[in-house]
Amino acid sequence: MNKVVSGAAEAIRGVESGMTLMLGGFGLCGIPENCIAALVNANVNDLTCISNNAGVDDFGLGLLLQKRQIKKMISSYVGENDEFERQMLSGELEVDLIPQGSLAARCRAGGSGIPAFYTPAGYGTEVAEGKEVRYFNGKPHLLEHALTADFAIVKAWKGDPYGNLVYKGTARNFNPLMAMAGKITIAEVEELVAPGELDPNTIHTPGIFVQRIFQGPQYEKRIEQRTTRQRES
Amino acid sequence: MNKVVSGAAEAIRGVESGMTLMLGGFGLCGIPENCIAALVNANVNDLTCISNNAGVDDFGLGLLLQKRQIKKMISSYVGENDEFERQMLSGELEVDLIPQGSLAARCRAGGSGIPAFYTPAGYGTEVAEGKEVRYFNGKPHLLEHALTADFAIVKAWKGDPYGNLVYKGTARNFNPLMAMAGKITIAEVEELVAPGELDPNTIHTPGIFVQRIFQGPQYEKRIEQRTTRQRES
Amino acid sequence: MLDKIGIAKRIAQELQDGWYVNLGIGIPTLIANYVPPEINVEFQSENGILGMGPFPYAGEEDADLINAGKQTITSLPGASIFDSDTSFAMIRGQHIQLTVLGAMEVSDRGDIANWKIPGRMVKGMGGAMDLVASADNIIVAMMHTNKRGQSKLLKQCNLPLTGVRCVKRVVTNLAVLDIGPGGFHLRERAPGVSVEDIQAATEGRLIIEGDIPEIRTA
Amino acid sequence: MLDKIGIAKRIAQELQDGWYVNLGIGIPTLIANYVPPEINVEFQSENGILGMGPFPYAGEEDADLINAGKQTITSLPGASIFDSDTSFAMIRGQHIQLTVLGAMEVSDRGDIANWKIPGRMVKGMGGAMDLVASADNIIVAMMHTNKRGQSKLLKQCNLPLTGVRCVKRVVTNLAVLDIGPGGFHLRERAPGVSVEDIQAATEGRLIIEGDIPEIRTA
Repeated sequence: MNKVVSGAAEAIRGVESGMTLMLGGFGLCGIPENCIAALVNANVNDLTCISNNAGVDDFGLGLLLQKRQIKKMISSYVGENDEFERQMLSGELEVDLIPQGSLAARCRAGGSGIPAFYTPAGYGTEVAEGKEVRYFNGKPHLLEHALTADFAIVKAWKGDPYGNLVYKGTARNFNPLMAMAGKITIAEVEELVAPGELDPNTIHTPGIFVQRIFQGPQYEKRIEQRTTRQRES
Repeated sequence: MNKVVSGAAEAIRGVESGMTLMLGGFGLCGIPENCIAALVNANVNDLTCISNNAGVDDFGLGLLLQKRQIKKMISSYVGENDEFERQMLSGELEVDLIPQGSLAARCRAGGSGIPAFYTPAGYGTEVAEGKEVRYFNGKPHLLEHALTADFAIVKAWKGDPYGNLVYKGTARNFNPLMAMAGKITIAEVEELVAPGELDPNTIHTPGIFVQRIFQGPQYEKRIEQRTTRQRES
Repeated sequence: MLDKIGIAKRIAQELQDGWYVNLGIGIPTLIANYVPPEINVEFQSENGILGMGPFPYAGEEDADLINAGKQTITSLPGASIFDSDTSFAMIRGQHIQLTVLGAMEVSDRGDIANWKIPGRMVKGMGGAMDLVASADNIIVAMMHTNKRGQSKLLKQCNLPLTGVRCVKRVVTNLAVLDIGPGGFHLRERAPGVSVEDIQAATEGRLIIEGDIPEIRTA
Repeated sequence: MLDKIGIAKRIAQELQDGWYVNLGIGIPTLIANYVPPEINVEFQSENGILGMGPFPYAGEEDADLINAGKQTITSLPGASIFDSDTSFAMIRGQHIQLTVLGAMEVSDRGDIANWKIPGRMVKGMGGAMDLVASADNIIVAMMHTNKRGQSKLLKQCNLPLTGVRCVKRVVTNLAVLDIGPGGFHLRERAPGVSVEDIQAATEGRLIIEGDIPEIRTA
């Protein structure tokens, strides 16, 4: 099993205009920076992007928005991005907002062969429009369907040629769920290690879910809200 | 957060006759040996036990079967146990057999606030009797409901006073899923370590799912099928 | 009248030893600073961490360790990290004992609106709909009235809902109110605030029974 | 006629480089011994491991490392361990390229029965129902007839079903057959076995088109 590709450009081969992509990350934390850069350079547009957030104006998915490569965003929260707002208000960009927990569960379901499930989130709100309501234990729930993608693009801390992945800190977030739900899943990692170097007990994403992997040459890892405290002297 | 109790006897306090228990393990691998021993010594019966298997005659859940403490087993596979067979054929023991993947998913759903989901497993078989059938992408699926338990009893390799757990090898199996689904979850561990000793990145079961924890004084870890190969000389 | 810190301090009194708590952005975040010293609670952030600690010292920020507000944080001993689906499994599965969030409107039957203002940029609900649909124990922390002086405690929410019949308690700059049969049950009033002041600032049905003690936050 | 090892060797020829494979108990287990040396495949065991290696040397058994047959195993470099739900996520989510399992009966439309004999002790379906309901590519490895000489390739299964319309190919001691429009399509015959022998041992609809080559397992 050797799933290693030369870099982001080779990794995204086959991504075509009109396709649906999943991209891991929460805010700018744990986003696949190198693949996003490669997509910006690739001649693809009309993309549907499933991602919890939409980046900021000049980083993350904001870069694809700037180049008008995204037709539709499926997200839970899309603040922090002026260009996004402009495109949405002008009608250039479709936006489907989904409760964060439902988004996560729908990605995992998509990778798990579970076509649909019931959740209480969103009952009695706009989110419920057109959705089946069903009571369990006297409580109303909505039927939510699985999400899948032509390509899932995730970012991990360490990976091996088998595609096994380990994430670091809260950069894990949606990455392991989306890794399960891609017809083709691309993983970019900070460090590509030899087979056997990762302890089988501590692997977060088993390699079976990953088709292509590479070590990103560098990571900016931009911080959105740098908050600190004073050292007591 | 200090969830440490003195031992198995204190851990199972509150388990009453007629209750539903989940017990982790696959075969005899990863079973909560010390809690099972404590249940054998406790005056509780008419238990409904949700466990992938039912142990062997003289180990694991077989010990509870010997003492007729179990009214009903919910499992996917119950071979390897003569007393089980005798009680089942005589009608003393109710048995509900569930496809293994559905059992796992139903436990996880129970702990996740997902009351029901659709799965293809079992369509067109006895398992489908009385269940809603629904087509997704042209393929038939069954509606399966979440499982929960009054007590979930799991076994981990290491744990800390917060209830954080790490499993070893295939002794993981159903343990993390059941840990999520207990109204009260008891974890017995081979090694109880100080808070902060477990790397937050490598914890399999976050402590929030665990209410009581203790270090088992010893583990027999019986092997069901000891298979080996010859050393080439 | 309470300020935001006063509201946070009052809600901090609700905390019980051993609780897992999810704090929303804004006033709720402040509550972490006022946990009574004799109890232990753990804070969950829905982006995937339990056991959040204070902000890091300058120079020690880790881009891979943030909270749901995208702020750099630290973790405490006993912390654990998990994916977003496991995080919402904790939330939907009612493993969290207390959820505190802000709101734009709350109705007297416990509906809450806090994610969308028609005609304005919609940022999304994030995890709010999952939280309010699932949590057993939801406290709303907010100002009693909006910037135009209009009540935020209403007969019916005007804004698009985040969840229905879910809020259990509201703590504002003026009062502590429980949502129960018949509407908002006034429990406590802020120092220097009269029952009449609260009545005047509350559009929803307000139930006043017996003496209404003053909030103590000392 | 093939023996069990011959059946395993023939199925091993189906393996392709990079495939993830789930092998059932019995004949399927033997397939792992005959993987062509030029390809890499990884074996999944539904109790929670990918990258299963051979049995351990005596004295090196680890009670915490077993396969779905509860046998002690080893893991190979690149292995990963996961819980039972993630394991079946792989199976239901069709991340496994080949599933091989034994059967008591197979029907000519692809139904399979392999878990229950009425009147006998029922041990349970384990993971078999999840596997057959989900896998794209299911091969059944079995003897063509049962111990009483009765065909196991039937018009209709008599035993309680494990799954419907799911088996793609059957490899027996007598033949290789694909399940397609109209029934069992005979593809190959075992050495020394005639098409007539196969016809006689097959109760289900058998379709014979063109020359039927002999199975090669060398």
